[in-house]
Amino acid sequence: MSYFDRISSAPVLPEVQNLMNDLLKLDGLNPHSPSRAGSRAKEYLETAREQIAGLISASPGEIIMVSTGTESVNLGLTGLAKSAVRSKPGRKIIVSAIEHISVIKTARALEKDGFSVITIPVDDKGRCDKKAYMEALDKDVLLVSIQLANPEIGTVQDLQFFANAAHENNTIFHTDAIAAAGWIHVDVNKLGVDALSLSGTQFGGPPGAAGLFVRKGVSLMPLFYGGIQERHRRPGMENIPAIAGFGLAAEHAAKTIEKRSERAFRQAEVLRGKLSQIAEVHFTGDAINRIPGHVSIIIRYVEGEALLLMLDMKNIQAASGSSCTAKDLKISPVLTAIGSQHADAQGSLVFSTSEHTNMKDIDHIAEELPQIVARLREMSPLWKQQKL
Amino acid sequence: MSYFDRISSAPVLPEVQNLMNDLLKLDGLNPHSPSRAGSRAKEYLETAREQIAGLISASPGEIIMVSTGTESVNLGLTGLAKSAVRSKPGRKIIVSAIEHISVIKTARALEKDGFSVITIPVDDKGRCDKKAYMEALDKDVLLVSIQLANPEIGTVQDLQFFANAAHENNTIFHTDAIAAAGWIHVDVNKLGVDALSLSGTQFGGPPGAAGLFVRKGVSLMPLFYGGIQERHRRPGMENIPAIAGFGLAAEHAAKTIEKRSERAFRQAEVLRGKLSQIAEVHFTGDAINRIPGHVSIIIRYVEGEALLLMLDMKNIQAASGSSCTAKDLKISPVLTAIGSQHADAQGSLVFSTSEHTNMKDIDHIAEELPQIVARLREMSPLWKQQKL
Amino acid sequence: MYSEKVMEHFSNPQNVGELENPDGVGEVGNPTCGDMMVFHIRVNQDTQVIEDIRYKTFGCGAAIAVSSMVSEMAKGKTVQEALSITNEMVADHLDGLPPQKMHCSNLGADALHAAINNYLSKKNQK
Amino acid sequence: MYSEKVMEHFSNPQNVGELENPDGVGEVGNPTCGDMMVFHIRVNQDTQVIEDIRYKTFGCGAAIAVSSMVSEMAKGKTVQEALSITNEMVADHLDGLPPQKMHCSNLGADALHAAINNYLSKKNQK
Ligand SMILES: Cc1ncc(COP(=O)(O)O)c(C=O)c1O
Ligand SMILES: Cc1ncc(COP(=O)(O)O)c(C=O)c1O
Repeated sequence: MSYFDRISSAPVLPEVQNLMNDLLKLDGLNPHSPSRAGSRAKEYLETAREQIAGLISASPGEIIMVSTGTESVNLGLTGLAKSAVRSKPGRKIIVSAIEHISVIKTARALEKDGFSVITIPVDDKGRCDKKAYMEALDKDVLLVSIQLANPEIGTVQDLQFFANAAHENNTIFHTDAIAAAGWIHVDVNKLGVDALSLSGTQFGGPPGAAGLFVRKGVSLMPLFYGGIQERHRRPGMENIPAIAGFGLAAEHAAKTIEKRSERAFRQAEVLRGKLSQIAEVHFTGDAINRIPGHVSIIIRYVEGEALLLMLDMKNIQAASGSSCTAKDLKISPVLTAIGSQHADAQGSLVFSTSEHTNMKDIDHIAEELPQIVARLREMSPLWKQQKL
Repeated sequence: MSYFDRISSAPVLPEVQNLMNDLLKLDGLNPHSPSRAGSRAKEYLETAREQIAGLISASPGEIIMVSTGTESVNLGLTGLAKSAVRSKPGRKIIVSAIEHISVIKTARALEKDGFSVITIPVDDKGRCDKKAYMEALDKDVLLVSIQLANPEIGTVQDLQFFANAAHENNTIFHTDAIAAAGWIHVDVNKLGVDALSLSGTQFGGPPGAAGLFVRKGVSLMPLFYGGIQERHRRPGMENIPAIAGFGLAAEHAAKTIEKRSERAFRQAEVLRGKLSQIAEVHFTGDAINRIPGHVSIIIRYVEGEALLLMLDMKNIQAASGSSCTAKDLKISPVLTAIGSQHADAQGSLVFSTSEHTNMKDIDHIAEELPQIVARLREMSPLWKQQKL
Repeated sequence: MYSEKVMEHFSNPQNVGELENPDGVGEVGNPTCGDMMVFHIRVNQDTQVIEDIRYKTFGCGAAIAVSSMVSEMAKGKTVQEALSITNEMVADHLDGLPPQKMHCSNLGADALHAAINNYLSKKNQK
Repeated sequence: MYSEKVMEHFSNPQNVGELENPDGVGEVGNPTCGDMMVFHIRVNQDTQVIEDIRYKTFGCGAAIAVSSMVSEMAKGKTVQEALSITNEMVADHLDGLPPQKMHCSNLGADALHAAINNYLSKKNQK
């Protein structure tokens, strides 16, 4: 299987599998028990916190463990907004037009709670409009959430600019770094963000563990209530095996980031070169500032799901649009935001390489995809109209 | 190790470990991908849903997958209350005085959102006061949440009574069955509940997966927002290995419930007999209507954590009070609610047997605990005062 | 997510193509919605039997499988018989479709009916 | 959750007990809060050195370890020297205590001081 969908679920690293397998065998992994097993559980938890903090240059105490990227984003946005509103005037929240559905929908829910949401447009490469941002950023803006990188089109934002401006305005800044963390250097201090969402599933961690960085001193309401876990900010039994796996994957990611991203960058270059030979293929996103190993295209006159199914028959796993939204919305709002025509946006494909991708996998796509496209276009009433 | 703390984390069943280990090796387990790997993921997800529904006689479509018991309880209470208030007058919520901290704190948070919470007292055995309940249950009560069984004192409530009365009053009924499901027969139709929380960690499932039953037709607001997972009611990437493990554990629990609970019942009887030989030991909870394999005691003049540490040195793992609250509150609100004196409540111990407990483990406690108690009492200034 | 039947028709769609001078043409959907089908039929003027049927489809796996299944179901039937084919029948013949595909991609019978109606209206005009 | 030092003192607490006719008695905490300690000291009237020290403690692992550590630290010191022992010093000697235990269970120095003050006030009354 040639696996090109790390964004929706990268293979779990073998060493992470082994660690989790060992931990699932242990009894009594409750970090709040005074027993020796409890101490061990606490050690796994705190080691993971250090490893995750290490990946983004944060302190361990600034990392909150949650279950998914979506939960991290929700806790970040809702937790920060509902907390900030208690001590500051203003109820505006700024997000970009190409945020992940979890950000978009959380912002929409906050509107029902009395916040007002301003959406900053992006250009045809998916770059957030700086002028519109500066105009929107007034004293009533409590919170900004702009993603670090987009999982559908790969564009990486100039986050330092947006975060600095927010700080000069005394506004809290959250970023969804889920598609980027582990693949591009993330330093919360250099970026200047107050909160950041990341997920281990993007770099070989297991499902069931993700994280939210919240800078020391920034207050946060929880999403839900219960025991003392995560210092009341995320109550509920800790998933120690998954958290430990997340930590190990973060450590591995930090150690190998140069090598992996360089390799991924080159693989993507080669793949892009080969795909550009298919007629009427359009590359989406920013050509330069993008996630390593991320290739996103629109293939006109064919539809994405049909492409995925045919690729799957050839043992190639890719994605079309954001995997979570695929069945929700016929058209990706991200592609709409960068100005794609609706009909074209149907034919979107996203290839994201993982650490296990090799050149054979790239060749495999380069060989199969043109035939698949030809076959589907042969069937497509639009292709014929086009040729006329 | 003699393991007597299934309530805070029972050993994961070997077959569940194996299944999870296999699934962690698979790539592309995204149930929303049209690929074959995606179909397989969807199959694991839906099989688990059937298995979990099977354990509580629900339909698969009525089960929502969440990450922890705490999340299930929060989604149940907040989701039902915030949804019901949109179509019904009244803003009262009834809970019992001995609910788990996750119920108590969620109810407290709902008070900040304009709901008012009525707490029903319990008697010295932890039985909810029926008269007080019937008096409180007026037309303004939107939602009731009364637990099926208490993890600290083992008492099982007469839930049918409470649920029926709620229904006659046109009030939605949620129950926290986390300490009971898998060990006593739970049939959502016989109980007559609209929503029920359960967690696989109590019967050999892995951490990272729990469930909320919500009866078909009962509407529920989500706790957070994002993709289409769990039909929008619990968005975020599904933890397929943990969910599949939860499902398998539920199936195992359903198949073996008679045998296991009978055995646990007998073991608890024997343990109780042995512990009753220690001076000034008080058994808490209802002697008859209780969770199989659950023994809860108060040992006067000594403190619970010290007991746990000494037991741990003898390779016995037990619990004192609710594990999640242990460090939060010096005194368990449950013990306060049943009328224990504060000083006495310090010396609480909970033993809960799992499927792997055998008579040797029971003998082991019966041998070690009296010596430990003697040692700590010898050190205790209270014990001496008592003897004078 | 799809039945084996759907995957069979998707990977090996029957009767793809166009007819020269078709007796009826039907088009439903549009690319903006994600699915579009154009059906061509050739009808025996004496027997009113659909002797040949071809289509081109832009769309997801379900849309392609549905097109193929409808073409098979209609071929050899009279136009009156073919008019009684419904989208639900097509889904049944495919051993079901995922719920979210039932309404948006299951347009095959509509496209067929459009082609038949086109044929019938041309015939009436003569 | 506890350091090795804490566990050492908890599993092998030194100087547990009472003295007959102690020169000073100090009691702090109460069982309702979860921790209670009663210290007895015997003081050499000439040198003012604490020659013997005993305690009884009701409480968690930290409370027991703290009692044991304080008794070791105070033994052989003059009462004046012993008065300068603080709860923080005790925690340091135990290689630290979990944060939530710092305030509620770390009462050993207070109990020792109470015993010394009891001794001093009795002495002054003579
Ligand atoms: C009755 C009850 N409710 C809720 C919970 C919370 O579940 P979790 O620890 O999985 O978050 C527990 C945990 O022990 C419990 O016993
Ligand atoms: C940028 C971004 N944000 C948020 C999410 C949601 O994370 P999860 O799927 O872990 O809930 C994703 C998932 O792919 C993502 O790519």
